Amino acid sequence: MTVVPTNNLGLKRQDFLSTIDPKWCAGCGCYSVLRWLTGTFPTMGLPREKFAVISGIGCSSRTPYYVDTYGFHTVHGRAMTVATGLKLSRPDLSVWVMTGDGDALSIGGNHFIHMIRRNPNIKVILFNNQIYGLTKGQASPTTAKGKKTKSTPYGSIDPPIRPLSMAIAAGATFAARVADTDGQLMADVLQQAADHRGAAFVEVLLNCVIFNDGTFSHLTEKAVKQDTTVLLRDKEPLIFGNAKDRIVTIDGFRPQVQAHVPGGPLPQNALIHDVSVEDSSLAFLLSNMEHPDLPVPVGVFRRVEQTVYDDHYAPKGGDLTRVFRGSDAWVEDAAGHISLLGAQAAPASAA
Amino acid sequence: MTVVPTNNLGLKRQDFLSTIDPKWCAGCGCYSVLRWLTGTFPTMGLPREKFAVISGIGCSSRTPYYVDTYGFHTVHGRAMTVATGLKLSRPDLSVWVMTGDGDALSIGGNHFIHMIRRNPNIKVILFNNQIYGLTKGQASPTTAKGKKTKSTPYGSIDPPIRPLSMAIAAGATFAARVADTDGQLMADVLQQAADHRGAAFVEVLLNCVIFNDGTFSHLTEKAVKQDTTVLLRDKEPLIFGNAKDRIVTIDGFRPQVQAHVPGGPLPQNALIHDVSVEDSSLAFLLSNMEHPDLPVPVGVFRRVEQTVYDDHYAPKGGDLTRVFRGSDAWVEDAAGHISLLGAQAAPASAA
Amino acid sequence: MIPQQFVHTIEEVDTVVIRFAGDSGDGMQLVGDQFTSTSALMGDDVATLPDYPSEIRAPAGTIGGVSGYQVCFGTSDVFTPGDSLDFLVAMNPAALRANMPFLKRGATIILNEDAFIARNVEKAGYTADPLTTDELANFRVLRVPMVKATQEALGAAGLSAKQVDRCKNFFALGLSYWLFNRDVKQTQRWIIKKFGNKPDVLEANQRAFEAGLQYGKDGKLVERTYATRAKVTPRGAGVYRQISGNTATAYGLLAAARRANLPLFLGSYPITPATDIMQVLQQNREFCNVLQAEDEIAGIGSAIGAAFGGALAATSTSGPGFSLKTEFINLAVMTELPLVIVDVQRAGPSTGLPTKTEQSDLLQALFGRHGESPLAVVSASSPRDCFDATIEAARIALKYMTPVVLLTDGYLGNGSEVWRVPELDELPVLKTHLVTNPEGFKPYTRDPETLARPWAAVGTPGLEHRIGGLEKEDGSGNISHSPANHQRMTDLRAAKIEKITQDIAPTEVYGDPNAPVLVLGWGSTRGVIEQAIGHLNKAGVPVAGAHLRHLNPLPPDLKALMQRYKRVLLPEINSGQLAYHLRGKYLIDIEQFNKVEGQPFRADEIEAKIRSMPEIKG
Amino acid sequence: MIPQQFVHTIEEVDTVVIRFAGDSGDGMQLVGDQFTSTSALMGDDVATLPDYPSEIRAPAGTIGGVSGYQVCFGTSDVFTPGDSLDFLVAMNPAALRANMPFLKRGATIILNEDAFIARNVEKAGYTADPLTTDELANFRVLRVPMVKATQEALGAAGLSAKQVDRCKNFFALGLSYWLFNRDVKQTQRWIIKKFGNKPDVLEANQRAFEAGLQYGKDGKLVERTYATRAKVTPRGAGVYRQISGNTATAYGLLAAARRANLPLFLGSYPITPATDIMQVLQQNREFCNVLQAEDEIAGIGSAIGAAFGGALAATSTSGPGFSLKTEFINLAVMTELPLVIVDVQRAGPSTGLPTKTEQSDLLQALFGRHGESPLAVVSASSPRDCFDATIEAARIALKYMTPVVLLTDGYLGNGSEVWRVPELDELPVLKTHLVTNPEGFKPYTRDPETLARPWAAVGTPGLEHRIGGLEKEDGSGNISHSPANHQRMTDLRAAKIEKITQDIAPTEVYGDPNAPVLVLGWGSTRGVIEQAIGHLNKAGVPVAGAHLRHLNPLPPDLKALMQRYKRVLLPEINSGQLAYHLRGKYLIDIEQFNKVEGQPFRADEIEAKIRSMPEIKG
Ligand SMILES: Cc1ncc(C[n+]2csc(CCOP(=O)(O)OP(=O)(O)O)c2C)c(N)n1
Ligand SMILES: Cc1ncc(C[n+]2csc(CCOP(=O)(O)OP(=O)(O)O)c2C)c(N)n1
Ligand code: SF4
Ligand code: SF4
Ligand SMILES: [Mg+2]
Ligand SMILES: [Mg+2]
Repeated sequence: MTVVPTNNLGLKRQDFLSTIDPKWCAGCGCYSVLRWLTGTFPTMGLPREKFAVISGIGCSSRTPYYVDTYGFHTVHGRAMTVATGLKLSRPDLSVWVMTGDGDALSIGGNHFIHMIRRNPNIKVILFNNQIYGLTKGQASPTTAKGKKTKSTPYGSIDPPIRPLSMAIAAGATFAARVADTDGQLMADVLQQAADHRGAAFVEVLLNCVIFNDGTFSHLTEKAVKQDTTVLLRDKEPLIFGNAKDRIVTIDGFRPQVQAHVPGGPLPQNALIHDVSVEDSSLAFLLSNMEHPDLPVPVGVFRRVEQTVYDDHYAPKGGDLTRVFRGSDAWVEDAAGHISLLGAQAAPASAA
Repeated sequence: MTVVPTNNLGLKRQDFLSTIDPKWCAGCGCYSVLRWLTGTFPTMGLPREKFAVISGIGCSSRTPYYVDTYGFHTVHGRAMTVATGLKLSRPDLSVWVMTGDGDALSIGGNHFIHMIRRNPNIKVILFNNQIYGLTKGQASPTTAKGKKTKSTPYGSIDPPIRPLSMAIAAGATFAARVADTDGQLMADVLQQAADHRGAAFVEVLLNCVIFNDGTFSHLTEKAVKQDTTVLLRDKEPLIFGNAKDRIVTIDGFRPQVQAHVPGGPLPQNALIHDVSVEDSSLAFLLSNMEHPDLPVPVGVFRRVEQTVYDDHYAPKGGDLTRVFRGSDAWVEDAAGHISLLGAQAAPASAA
Repeated sequence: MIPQQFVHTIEEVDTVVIRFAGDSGDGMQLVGDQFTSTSALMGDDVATLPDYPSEIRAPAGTIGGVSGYQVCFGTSDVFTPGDSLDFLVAMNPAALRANMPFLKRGATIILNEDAFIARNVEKAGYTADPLTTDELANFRVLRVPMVKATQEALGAAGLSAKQVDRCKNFFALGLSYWLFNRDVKQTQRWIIKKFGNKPDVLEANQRAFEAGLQYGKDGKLVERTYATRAKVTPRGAGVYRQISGNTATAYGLLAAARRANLPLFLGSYPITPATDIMQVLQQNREFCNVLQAEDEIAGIGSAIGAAFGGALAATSTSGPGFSLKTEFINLAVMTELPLVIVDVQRAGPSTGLPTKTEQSDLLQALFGRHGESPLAVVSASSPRDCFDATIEAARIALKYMTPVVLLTDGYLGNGSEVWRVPELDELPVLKTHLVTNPEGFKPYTRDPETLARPWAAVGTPGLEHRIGGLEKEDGSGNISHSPANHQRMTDLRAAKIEKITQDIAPTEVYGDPNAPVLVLGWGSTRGVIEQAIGHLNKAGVPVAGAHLRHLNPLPPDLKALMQRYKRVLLPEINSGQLAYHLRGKYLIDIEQFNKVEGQPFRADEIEAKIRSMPEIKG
Repeated sequence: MIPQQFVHTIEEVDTVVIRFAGDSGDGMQLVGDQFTSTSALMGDDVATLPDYPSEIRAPAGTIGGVSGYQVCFGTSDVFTPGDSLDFLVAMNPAALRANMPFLKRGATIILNEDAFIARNVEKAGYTADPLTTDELANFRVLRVPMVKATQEALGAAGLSAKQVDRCKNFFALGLSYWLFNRDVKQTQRWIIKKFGNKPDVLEANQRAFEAGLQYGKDGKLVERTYATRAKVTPRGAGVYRQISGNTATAYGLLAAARRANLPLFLGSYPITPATDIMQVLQQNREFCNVLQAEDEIAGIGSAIGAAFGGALAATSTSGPGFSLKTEFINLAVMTELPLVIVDVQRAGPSTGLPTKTEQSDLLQALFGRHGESPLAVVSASSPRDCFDATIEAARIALKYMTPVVLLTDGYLGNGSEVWRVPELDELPVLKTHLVTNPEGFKPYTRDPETLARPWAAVGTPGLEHRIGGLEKEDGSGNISHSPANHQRMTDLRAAKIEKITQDIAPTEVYGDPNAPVLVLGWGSTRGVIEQAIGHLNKAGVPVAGAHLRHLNPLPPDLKALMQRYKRVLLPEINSGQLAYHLRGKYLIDIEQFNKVEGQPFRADEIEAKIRSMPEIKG
């Protein structure tokens, strides 16, 4: 049993907003996720009660309060475990995890990997603001090297984790990236995540206006974003630039940028995206692409079909007494006379 | 300050064996690791007291007791954290972590990732027997799908984790694989790990004779291992087979096996190994290669130089009183007269 | 009841304590198991104590590698696997040496004399062969060339020497069956079932077993055999089986879910000695969802998720894993979700002695969480009682919407005894607070009787709501930072747990109710305490006993009950944790009797302690 | 001490309690901080209580978004930030409304009247503008058009309206300086230092500050200003500063390491309200190694590793993080490594009220581990005492080779007071059990005085050895499964902790030693209890006080001390955890006084409670 869209219930985005006013700072990227998330839910053909939004602790993890579905604001780093238990026990639900870069990748890194690898039909949105927002500005596992934060007064020394690389290495069957500012892409990606059968992982590049303002502006500002990011399209080459005049090629395993005549022939070694290739190496290579050497890919990195974990979970029930009796039970009558139970009483002969 | 080999101290393998008899089952692959580990230590030019062998819990994690150095048998899954603290506090030591597939990848997965990404000069040997040995035979995160174990009476349903993929995604600067039965390669790989500056990760394919006997025999038995594995050599193609008559080629991102005339010309699309390419995608692709479609690579997947984490840790000490006073302290005399301290007393003028 | 084929003198006995001991690889657990189920099937009461070596295989032949299986069987008063051994079957010198301290004076030792060669004697740590010294002077020693006899019996079977050697446990088993006049049919059948698909091994084991029997019949061992007396009072009509504590716990969960009409979810992670609970449920996946999680934190986290979704949710573990669950248990307290947390206690602290038993997680269960975090704690008192205790834990969890810690221990979990298999409809129906009516629904209103909040499982139309670890407003469940509300909620959480006292039956006192001394117990000490008190009462020593299932809240009548006695004695396999708790609660002094050796109490230790008390000595 | 420029009537006062309150974005913490350090620098004693809103930014103008900073300053007896407010500076209606409960009758409220517009009034949850109702009838209300006045002052500066608005806190600060005759130099200097690199902001803030001062001088507020009386007994010669509890804890670690001649290692993970300890040490990386670990488990794990390597190792956290460390603390107990575990308690259970204070982790610190797992617990009693308490924790850890839990709380951690900065050589030298001599070395032999085992740091030639979480053989430290050894080691671990009593000075009693009632306290309640007792004694009410630093082991004289009084009163910001512990230990009944509101006690609450006791009322 899995999530079966019932019918269009006529629910609108507004129907998925709770009465609690979001308590994020004005301008926080979290608003954008909330907007597109509640925009996606109505498309799924499920009534509100079938949704569960589960989070850990962090600014991002406040999301459940603002969504008018079932919600669980659990403990720091552990949302995936709660979501997994809920989903295995109730495959009929649509379970969404809202998490932060600290929540999912620092304290929660292990649950993240294990949820992804099991591939339950759970959707995970990671609000990556490269900072600990809620605790007021410490470095997170995605904070850039050299960055000064409250906990790295001399600049961060930890090489950052790439969330998508981790997800892909863990076997993600759906992995995508989108910036908080790109509503259209967010809508598209969330829709694909919702439609995917299996675990879907979406990294949102998200601006924390208070503690890490502008950390992604080189990827999100109108003036530059065409030059610094590339939108992944299935089976298509990675052409980007304001004038669509650059292309990503591959030399051995080294992606490179080359000039490209818009509409002109593709170089032989053009990197062609393929979301559904089984081997995850291409997706991994894409997840390694970083500014400024290369454009940062956004969109869907990987989308493959694999056994959905919750499909294994389907107890049917049955005769418990049989279980309790096991294979070695016996019957005693009131007088203490003993006889074996059923099949076991077969005669002892083989020799 | 880091590990500086002092000189050859004339220590032999035997000098690194403690007086405690190993309590592993006869035939267990752990003996092999112990043997080559204690064979590597004397080559490092460090006295015994400079070594610390740290482990979690599991059969593999008993190793510290059998090595005559400092040793710490910590708690399940957490050896990496203890090793990290020790190493950061004492960069002069050679710190080795002994861990199991359950220890490092199930309960300890998060510490594993974070240790690897920070890149301290710590060596990690993962005894991968694809089973929980010590607790008598439950499935581990590397147990093959479908495998019946004590905890998966109907066959395991979890897609297994690939330890090397995880390590590479986390940014491993050194990553290698070797089978317990291949002494020569083990000696070579451990030597390279020892010589590497930074975190070195070695996966040992290890036979648990009691609970998972023969799980790797298709990769280790004399008769087949040439056909099922390929030894990685830097800058060389992946030629394998008993008669060296097969080669791995690459089509897009799909590795394939082709016939090869020993000594003959290489196909144009032959996959050429490169341990030191900065982008980790090649190493990742290799880590994805699995039997029976492809030969399983053994040897060194990746070896690159990056900042060593412990290099950041070098407190020099200094005037603590200055710290305590901070920038806002003042002096009071016995009569209660107050004056500012030092620099702060500068006149208040800027306007 | 005594099979016809035996014609030696037969001595009738009440109870016998025997231990089968050998190397880890010698198959002693199998032998013990067969011996026990046969005895149970013959109408005897049984209680067993498997005693594994430390977690990892020690080199063959050493003390560290000895594996033992003790069983007490008989027709009366089998409360425990026995204090000390009447019989020891020792397969090698190490097995002998390791078990010397447990032998009764005059006990019978059946030795595999073939194993007493110089190398083994030395490996066992003997300086001289104990068969050549007076070391065994106080015992009846029966030497049997088990290896040679097995070899002889298997002569033609064409097995390797190693394979032949592996059969010697069946020889020992056969011999023991003869000695104690056990019924052979069940075991014969079992051998066929077990080895049916390996015909050569099957035949070898069958032959070895028969050879053991024959060795006895031929009069090569002794003249006299033993048989348990016919039962005076039968167990009562019903279906019976032998059951271990861990299996009983797993079945308790299955039963509770069925009787609550809920799906069962277990999130767990392997750890000695609790793993079996998970494994038993995994074998029964048609009846439940089991997740072997990545660690203990994920184990309980997933269970909490399942509880949110309306399942009867549980997590099972032992000490170190229990410690890891600390933070999440607090979330269950705050969100007031029903959850059963099984802690199969083992000797601590830290990794401690993983295969040894202890009762030392009680205070942690009571207080081991940050903040004011009350929850219910119940305990099981015998292997089969694990079934009932588990149902009780689930009942409380569901009725009071609270996490409940169920304390068992390694001794209970691995030990086994005869259990009357209940019919499902004999078991209590468990009520839940599941709600479906949106009218006036708020997630933190309270049922007046239990103070439980309503359980609005995910998926229920119209009851969409949000919960979490932040303090909640009374009633609405919204986040609240109000000081007064925090006080109110703190008090409510405590009051709810206190409410459970209304369900606790009056504490049952056994033994001599007018005695000066009450022996109080909890958990796995029940058998030994009951046995000690029974003995003493028979000997005219006035002493009473009471045993606690509920540790939080405590029975409401406990204080008054304790005050009725001059002195309360409290044996615990810890340094006095319940004693401390009772003192803190009731300001009543308590005579502690503690043992922290990783071993259960023996009844004779308790007896001696009671006898030594001034209130008893007079 | 009163700057010349002010010429209004000046009233001399002993102590004043003032709170600056506004929106989270209004810069109230900055204002409070400046006001406090200036006061301290003028010779006043100070004690502060910053009061942040819940963890996340609430919409501007709402009650949830109010941020406050309370300071008590004066020349005598400043033990606490004050029970209730003499003055409130309220930047908007929400700040007013949120603080109404804390106002003394007749208190002065200085309002930013520009903020009292309909929208804000409504956002604050008022149904009518409180300036138009009789809501404020019992107070002296001073209305100041702070926004307009700031705008006027900044007219020419060319800043945006938003930027101008941001300066109004400096206007409020200037006005307060005038009102309380504070010395302006320090703050003028600070503004230059802070904003020197943004000349326009610098000038704006300077102008706003001056405008506030001028507003007062121009007589637009009131006629009368206030000044604190000159100190009767000076603080004594020395260097002073203002310090928060968390900073003091961090400095205590630095000092302890220096005085033990050890490197310092901190493994930590951010969590409110403990994060600052880590951050302060991170700012001082020349003096220590700090790892911001991936979680709290890794935080303590890395510290244990560093301890194995011979460092003074510590980990800092709060409730939820403390819970996560449970398993690893047990490893430190078993391996007997020195370790300081700082728990800055906050309101629980679970996520609870993260920014609110509580004393509810005591029983967890004492008992929250599986197995018999004793360790030392000490507590700090005031922000500056965190320094000494930390050194004491480190001293015990090193002298007894044990983990030590140091309990502070959010109130202590964030609060601040004046601290005499010690010279390093005034501080105790901390001895260690570091060994270097291989002669006869065994890792688990014991120092007879302390029962500590030797500390053979990794790297020491000839002392190579293995430790771990399995039970150890007494002396050799080898793994041992011996029952008797387990008992011996369990007893030894307990005895070692008990040994610490030998270092505990006799418990100091203050107040009236012949009183019928002893008020016992621990942790952050010291200030309020001392103040209450001081008051009562002055009023002729006989009551004594004693405050505990050591919670495990307890002071050896405590039982006798308690028995000297008719009744012992124990105020705790929990449901009675120490009371329970003392009852369990000493079987002495205790009068509990508990408050679980996420708020510290007020001295008047304690005073009233004492007065209400029958032993006092007579
Ligand atoms: C066990 C535990 N440790 C630490 C914390 C404190 N804490 C709360 S949120 C958080 C990190 C938030 O960062 P992130 O996950 O990136 O979320 P964001 O606020 O940036 O959205 C931390 C450390 C906690 N609540 N619980
Ligand atoms: C916190 C905790 N959980 C569980 C255990 C039980 N346990 C001990 S070792 C182990 C797994 C061992 O597997 P692996 O790491 O693969 O090591 P192996 O024995 O196979 O070498 C488990 C689950 C434990 N000791 N501590
Ligand atoms: S602190 Fe940052 S992440 Fe948090 S709500 Fe504000 S802007 Fe958003
Ligand atoms: S159980 Fe397996 S892994 Fe453990 S010692 Fe035996 S063979 Fe080795
Ligand atoms: Mg973040
Ligand atoms: Mg393993």
